[in-house]
This record gives sequence, structure tokens and C-alpha cells, in this order.
Amino acid sequence: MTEITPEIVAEHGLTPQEYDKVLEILGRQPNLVELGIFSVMWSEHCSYKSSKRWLKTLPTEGPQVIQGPGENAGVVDLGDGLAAVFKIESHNHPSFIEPYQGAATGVGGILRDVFTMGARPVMNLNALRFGAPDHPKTRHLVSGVVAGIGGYGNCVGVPTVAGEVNFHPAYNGNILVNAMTVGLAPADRIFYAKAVGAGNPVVYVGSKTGRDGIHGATMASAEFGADSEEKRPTVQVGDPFTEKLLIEACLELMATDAIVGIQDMGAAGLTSSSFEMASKGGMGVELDLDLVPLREAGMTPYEIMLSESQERMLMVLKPGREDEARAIFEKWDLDFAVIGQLTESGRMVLRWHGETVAELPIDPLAQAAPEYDRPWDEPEPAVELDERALPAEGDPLGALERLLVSPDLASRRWIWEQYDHLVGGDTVERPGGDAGVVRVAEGPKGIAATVDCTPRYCLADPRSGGAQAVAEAWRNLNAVGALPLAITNNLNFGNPEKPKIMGQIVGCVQGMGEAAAALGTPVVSGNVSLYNETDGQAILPTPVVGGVGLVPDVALVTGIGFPGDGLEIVVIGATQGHLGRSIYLREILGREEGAAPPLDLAAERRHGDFVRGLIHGGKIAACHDVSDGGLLVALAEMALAGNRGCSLAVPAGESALAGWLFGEDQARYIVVAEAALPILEAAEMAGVPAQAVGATGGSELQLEGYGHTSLARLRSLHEGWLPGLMGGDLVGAAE
Amino acid sequence: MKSAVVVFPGTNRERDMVRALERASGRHPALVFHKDTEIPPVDLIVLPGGFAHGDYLRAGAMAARSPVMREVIARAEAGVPVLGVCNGFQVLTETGLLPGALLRNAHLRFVCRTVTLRVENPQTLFTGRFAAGETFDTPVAHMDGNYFIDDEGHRRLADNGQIAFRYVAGGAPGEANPNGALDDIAGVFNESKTVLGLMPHPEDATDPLHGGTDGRKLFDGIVEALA
Amino acid sequence: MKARVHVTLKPGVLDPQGKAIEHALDTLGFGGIEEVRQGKVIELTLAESDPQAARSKVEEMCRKLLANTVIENYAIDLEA
Amino acid sequence: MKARVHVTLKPGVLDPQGKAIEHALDTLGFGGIEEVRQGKVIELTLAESDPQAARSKVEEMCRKLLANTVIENYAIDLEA
Ligand SMILES: Nc1ncnc2c1ncn2[C@@H]1O[C@H](COP(=O)(O)OP(=O)(O)O)[C@@H](O)[C@H]1O
Ligand SMILES: [Mg+2]
Repeated sequence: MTEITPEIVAEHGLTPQEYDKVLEILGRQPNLVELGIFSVMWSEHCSYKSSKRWLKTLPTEGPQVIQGPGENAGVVDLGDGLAAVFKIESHNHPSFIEPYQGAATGVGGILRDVFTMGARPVMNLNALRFGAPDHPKTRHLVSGVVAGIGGYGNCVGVPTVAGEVNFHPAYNGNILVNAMTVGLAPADRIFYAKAVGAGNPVVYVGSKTGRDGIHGATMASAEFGADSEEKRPTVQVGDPFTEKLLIEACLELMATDAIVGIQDMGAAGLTSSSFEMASKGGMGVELDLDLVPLREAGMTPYEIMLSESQERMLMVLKPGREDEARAIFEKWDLDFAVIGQLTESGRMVLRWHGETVAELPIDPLAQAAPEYDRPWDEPEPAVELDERALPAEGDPLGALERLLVSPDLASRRWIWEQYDHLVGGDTVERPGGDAGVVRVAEGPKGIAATVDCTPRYCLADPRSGGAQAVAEAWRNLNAVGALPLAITNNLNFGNPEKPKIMGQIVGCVQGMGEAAAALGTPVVSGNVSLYNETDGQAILPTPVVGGVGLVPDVALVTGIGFPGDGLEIVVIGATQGHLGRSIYLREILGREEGAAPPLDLAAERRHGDFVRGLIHGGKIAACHDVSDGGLLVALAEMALAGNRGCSLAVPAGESALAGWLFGEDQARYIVVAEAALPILEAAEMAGVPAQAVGATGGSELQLEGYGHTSLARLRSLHEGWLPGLMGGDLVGAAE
Repeated sequence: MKSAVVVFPGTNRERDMVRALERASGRHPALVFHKDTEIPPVDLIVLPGGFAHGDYLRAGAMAARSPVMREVIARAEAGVPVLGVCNGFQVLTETGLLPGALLRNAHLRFVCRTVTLRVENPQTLFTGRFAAGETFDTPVAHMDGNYFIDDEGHRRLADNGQIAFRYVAGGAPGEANPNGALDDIAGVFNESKTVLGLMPHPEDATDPLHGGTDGRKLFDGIVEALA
Repeated sequence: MKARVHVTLKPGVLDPQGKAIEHALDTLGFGGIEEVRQGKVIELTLAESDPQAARSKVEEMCRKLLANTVIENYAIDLEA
Repeated sequence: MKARVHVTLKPGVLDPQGKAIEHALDTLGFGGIEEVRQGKVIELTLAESDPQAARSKVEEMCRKLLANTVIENYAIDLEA
């Protein structure tokens, strides 16, 4: 037996204190298998030890919530007996090492989280962060990640309908790949990971187990060094075809009542799935590792327990239902094996070749999982930008053109055309709008979903940045006419052992909680990805929010495109001209500074409710929220989407021009309608600021007093940047 | 019109197709599984889109050799009309029911977007509702849609009116031909015009919510011809 | 017994993957590349130990599945 | 000078394609197949005529582009 040395303990990512706890729980030294199990169960990835204390502060309840955090995915009620099941998850480190497979298996993992709960996946989203466009690795990473997301989702047949992409040098050494799935389930037939019933069979289904990604969970919990690429761990390869079969087979079995509990094998594979199921049900579990379907000869119990091979699930069945279940999985050509049973013992017992190779108490191990209250620094308040000291904007249309070709505002068409966003025949809002919308159950209802985060705001002020991410998601849902229901979140940060980073985490979570409470969108699921640092350089704080809303009637959904000529354009919400941390400031003036735009959650709610009311009342013909780049960029996007120009009267004086056109004041939407007046009146009644600013028509974007520019020119600039960047598409594997 | 839709493991656009057929014919198509060796008596057999067997090895290769395809081939040879869309088109070329082959897209990327098609031969049971040269919009969504055929085969296609649709300019920004297909070919017939394969997805352009209903003409025409 | 099947595109058939590699190598600064073609290699481990029998079996696999003879050629190598 | 590069998945890395081919051959009634792995073969025609120089150039191409060394191995054959 391997001697457990301090080196081996350290290699397993356990601190000496944590190892002392292991000794205390066992009352003896663990063997290597047991140490491996402790190591993954107590990893940051599985135990949330640094973030748990703060995650507990998030609002998670509401009348619409069927299942909050703690299960594979969150569940909200859509009415009519339907439920939306959703979650977001990161695959950051693997995607940096092997972008195609890393991103693909990220999509596979989040799909499993959702169909494990009995839901058919109906939409995928993704939030991506890459390094500087001219960084030597960026093109290779963009090309691989996008192809991987498409490669997996397209094959499985789930439409990818929305997402977001940022470029910033802070992600040069740590890209972010966050994938979200929304599924649809009958509200009264949700499946949980809780295993009960001594003697009930534990069943393994899906692909065989190989030596993939052993220690993926611990890798996802450690900071990168420059040598990480050398130490390349075995990367998991995704098999979307098998996943597709697994979805069909699981849903077919779920239509019966044979399943007691079910859990996908994600990070830490068989270990965490069996542990979590038994722990939730207060049971013990006995597994015979000789029965696990293996891909390779000579695998050890350690490898079997820690393998992260993809496309596998663990289920507990009702006694006597094995044959019925086996028939379904065999029909779909998937492996099916009864590998053990539940016991009353409260212990996990693993047998192999007739011997007991591990024996661990389940509850103490789960209960004693470390939880840290890490020291954190209160972030320093950002200094307000002195806007009067900025140079006057003499060429606003020139600035608009430069913004439309800037990395964060250029068209993402090159990306989303690689995603099948139509499969299923229910896509109502394609990528390119404010939120993806998919019709459900033959209509009229639909689900809307969006992912949002503005890391530059989070860096300036974590608290307001965390809140802003929730508010932007709320806005994007309202803008298509959806009633926002709940959110999921993916907290991407640097090393939490540094008080400054921990301060960002705390601030963002607090802000997110405040906004979620104020806007009535509780957090029902989420994921945390820490240690996103390379050589001490942390990413920008990036708490991505995934929002889900209910569209009562998909026929009412408004797009962003101007649908006709001669329509009047109204801005909902007050335009104050806040330029601190704006894209304009960064791209046109080359400065990343100032405070983030102030956020008024009460106004946010009022304006959102008002706009949604207009849409449901059939009062407006198009709607777009105003976010990155401000008013003029939003208008240009609407003009391009509708292939129709507009003219805009500028009420502001010359000195405040840049702020009025490009400021990123929050809680704003642009709506267009036959006539502005009724909307202005309704807004006044509702206590919502509103301003008529122009009218649609023509083939140019006209700014009264400043000339005009043609849509054709704007389009070629806007559409050209990303294809231009990616021009030499196939970028070296090792580049 | 009675129809059957063949489902392989990995097929993922069967629901889109079923609904398009229902909209046009008012009847629910029969679903046939890849392991089935019999197909009910129908007026039309449809192979829908997806990634049958993951499209591993070559798109459509393994599906073309599955048990149900023996029956599809037999019916096709007996004159039963067969429609293959996207993956279904790939399967039909792999069986030899349609000439040519579908290679990886020239830019090596999956492509999902709206394209414009021109009807090249309106005198078939599939295209009777269209006028010669008429154009219509429909989405594509594929990785391997780059149609290839050798020179002699190409000449025969052209001479014999077997080119069904070509990509032409009109749709979304980007090139008209989304995949590098030879001679902009988007769909082809067999010699007797009873088998049609095309890469685009007319079934995803049959509902106002799809953003256009141009695809209906194809299905309505088929129903009319086969009623 | 092991068999290695090389499946390559017939001359004259467009090879998008080969083209893309050629272009990428060029972009990476590798000069003097006249042509690149990409094919597949399929390695089979067979229970059969008689070379003659193995070859004829693999031939049949190629014709029935492994190659699409409309666009591809194949070649078989056997290793003991 | 021609170079032939074989790119194969490292042992232990899941090969969904190989697995599927194995399954399909089985369904077609080919018995006695123990394993199938699928790889790529890339054929390069180079202006370079010195074998040594050609090999080292192709080596570099493999590392930089042709193989994904995280999951793949490569082997180079030169033909005059
Ligand atoms: N990674 C992606 N996947 C799919 N769609 C994307 C992706 N990135 C951006 N999009 C789409 O492009 C459009 C513009 O994105 P973004 O500017 O982030 O929108 P917003 O400002 O409304 O959040 C949105 O419709 C979004 O869904
Ligand atoms: Mg938006």
C-alpha cells in the first residue's frame, strides 16, 4: 500500500489542517483511494469552501421557485404544468488547455445537469471571455472554443440561442467559457439526486469509464503557473452522439416510475455522484468496482473513482425495475450496469477483486467539508470621472463607427452562425437580439433567456457591478417581452486566498443578492470558478448572470430591428451621460477609469415593468435595451437589424454630446411605435422618464447637425471585424 | 398524403419535419426507427436532419448502412418518392440513391443562417408549386454541405434537369453559397426525379415564427402532387 | 492481427481540410509547400490471424463502409 | 519530396469515431474486431529535397499545427 506522505497530501490539494481533519474522521490513515476521494470532495470545485459563506446570503426563494440551489439545476414554474430547469457552468481551465474539447465537454456537462432533472434541454447559451484580440493565443482559443460549443450542441440538437463575448487582456492567460442550458419539464415530474431505500440497486449508464481528466476537479481549483501547459493532464474528449442517446434513453426511462434518484457524473465522476446521492438520502452505499464498465484494461480503483469520463450517469432504481431500465438503455446502445446498492450503514464501501478498497463515513465527510471565512478587503471606491475635463466630441458619427468595430461591440455573427440556433423549429428570437426565445409545448408560451456581465463595472465597484449584471439580465428579458422569473450565476474570479480578490467576490455576491431581491429574480442555481490567475495575474471579476423569463405569448415578442419607416423612437429611462468605465471612454479616449454607472434598482424595476407592459399591450413595434456603448450604439444596432435607417435629434448641447450619445446610464430601453405621444403620456403616468428622440426611415443613420452615415457602411464595419480577426481561421494547435 | 419519417440514432430534426408535414398534409407522419425492417405503406419517405451516428467516419455513412435503409432503397427503386434534408441528403448520397457526395464545408465551419435558393427545375413532384427561376429563403445548418460531383456527373445532372436548387445572392450578409458547393448546388434529384436531397431546411421555414414561411411551397407542392 | 486502412480523397476531389492546412502553414511562415492533402487512417485490431483472410475481410469493410468510393480511394496495410 | 504525417489519438484518449466504426462494423456482421481507432493522415508535398531538413521542418509543423499534442501523437514518414 502506498505510504501517505505530506507530499502526496499536498499533491491532492489538501492543506495540513484539512489532512488532520481526515485523520480525525477516519481515526486512521487513509489509503490512496480514500485520500483521492477526500481530495475531490473537499476541492473548491465540489465543496465551494471559499464561497459558501457568501452564497448563503443570496435570495433563493419565491412563489415561482420549485427548486433552488443545491440540486443539479434550479427549477421554476412556468404555469400550465410546465417548469423551466436551468443552470450555468464554467469550463474555463480545460478550455484554455484544449479549447475545442474543453468547451465541448463544458456544454455536455451542463446539458447533463439539466436532463438529469427530467427536463428536455431546449436552449443553450454561452458567456465567453477571451484575451486581447492581438494576443498570440486569442485566435486559436476563439476558433477552438466556438467550434467546440457548436460541435457539441449542434450534434445533440439543442439550439444555441444567445450568449455574450468580451475581449480583454486580463483574460490572456485565463479565458472564461461559461455554458448555460435551459430545459423544459413537467412541473410535477422533477427528478432529484436523493437516494433512499436500503437494498435499492445503484445503476451506472452511459459511456465506459476511461482514464480521462483524473483530478479535473482539483485542477479547476488551483491557480495556473506558466508550466501548466507542460503538466497537461489528460483532457476529456466529448462524445455528443452518446450524449444525445443518453438524453433520449434517460427521458424515456423517466416517463416510467422506475427511478428513485439520479445524478450525472460530472467533476469527480463516480465519487461525487455516489457520495452526493447517498448523502442527500442519509444512506450508505456499497459499490463493486469490478462491475463498472471500463474502457481500458488495468484501471485501478483510484482511477475508476476519480475518472471524469463524460456522458455517464448514476441512478438508483426501485427494486425489481432493473430489466425494464436495461431494455431502454440497450435499445439506445448504451452501457448499463448494476454496480452496487444502497445500505443503512451511512458508509461508502468500495469493493474490488473481492477486497474492500475503501470505507468512509459519508455524513461526517460531507458535514466536515471545509468552509472558510477568508479574509477580504473592502474594495476601494473608484474615483468619479471628471466628465467636464473630457475633450468635446466633434465627430460623433466617426466615434460610432469606431465603436461598432471595437472588439466588445462588433457583430458576433461569425460566432453564432457556427451554432445551430434553429434546430427544434421553435426558435422565436435568434441570436442578435436582446434575449433568446424558444416556444414551448406548441405555444403560445415561450421561455426567454440571456447571459450578462459587465466586468469593467465589477472591477470599478464589485457591489454595483454584481447588481448591474442582474439588472442587465432583467432588462434583456423585459426587452423581448418576458417576465423575468429567476437567475443562475457563474462566479468567475481569481485566487480567493488573496484578500483583494476575496473582496471582489464578496462585493459582487452582495450586489447580486441585492438586485435579485429588488427585481424579484431569485438565484436558483449557479457555479463558482476561482483561481483564474496565471502568474499572479487575475482575471477581471466576472460574475456572469443567466436570466430566465416567461413569455406569455410568443406572438407578442418584439425584436430589436426597426420594423418599418416613419415610426417614432422613444428612450425610456433617464439619460444623464455617465461616461465612467464606458466603452466610449476606453475605445475612443483610451482610458479605463472612473466609477461604474450608478444603479437605481427601484427605477430599474419600474422601467422594466413599464416596458414589458407596453409589449404585452401590443403598443410597440421594436424594443432594445441600452447597454454597452450607450444610446447611439443601441440605435445603430436596431437600424442594422431592421435594415432601415433613422434620424435622431440631439437635445444636448455640444459639451454634453458624448455623454448623451455614448454614456452608459442604466435602466434604459429604446422603443419604437407609430406615435411617441401615447407612450410619453403612459410613461408620465407611471413615473418613468421618457424622451422622444427621432424617427425611423431611409437607409442612413442621421444625426441632426452632425451629418449622416450609411447603413451599408456601418454594416460592413460592424460585420467585418470578427471575420477579419479570424481570417486565417485554422490557427495552430500549439500556437 | 401519408408519409413516414425515418429516425436514426443522432437524428435531431425529426420534430421540425413532422410538424412541417403535418402543417402541409394535415396528417401525422409515421416514425420509423433505424432498426426497423419495415416501413408502413406511404406516399412519401422522409430522411430528416441531424447527426446520425454522430456523423462519425463520414456524414451519413453509417446511417446509410442501417437495416431500415434497405427498405428505403427498395421503396425508392419501386418509385416511392423520397425526400432527404441535410443529414438525410448525406445519407441518400451515401446509399447511391442520389449522385455525388457532400464534403466538409469549404471554410471548415458549421454554418447556420438563412440562404436564398433558386428553383432550377419546377417540373417535378417536389417543386410543382414553384415557377422556374423562382427564389425563396430558407435556413441552412450543417457542417458537411459542400456538394461535389465529378465533371461527367455534373454534366449529366445539368443535362438531365437533376439540379433542384442553387444558392443565389439575397439572404443574410455573407456569401450566397454557404459551404463551397460545386456550381452552387443546394439540392439534386435522382434521374427519375422521384428522390430529392437538399442541404437547406425548408421545414424550418413553415411557421410565421420561423421568420418566414417560404418552405411551405415545397411541402404544399408535394402534398398536391401525391394527394 | 492489425490492419491499417488509409482512406484518401481521389485526385481531383476538392479537399477543404488539406487546403486549410496549406493556408495555415503558409500563414505560420512555412514556405515551400506545394500541396497538402488530408485523409483518414483507420486502425483495426482483428481476431483473424491469417493475413490472406484478414486482407479480404478488410477489403470488404472498406467497400461496405470505411470508404466512399465515389470520392475516396483506400489502401490496406497489414501488420502481424 | 513527400512527407506523410500520421496523427493518432494518444492511448487512453476516448475515440468516439473509432468506437462508432467498431459498432457499425459489428452491426454489418463483421465479427472478430477487437478495436478500431481512427486517425488522420496528412500528405505534404514539399519543395525541400534534403531529407534531414524536410524532416525537421515537418516536425515543427506537427508541433505547431498538424497535431494537437495534448491528445494526439504524430509520426512522420518521408518519401523521396
Ligand atoms: N457566445 C455567444 N453565443 C450566442 N450568441 C451570442 C454570443 N455572444 C453574443 N451573442 C449574441 O449577440 C448579441 C449581442 O450580444 P451582447 O452585445 O452581449 O448583447 P446584450 O448587450 O443585449 O447583452 C446577443 O443577441 C447575444 O445573444
Ligand atoms: Mg441587450
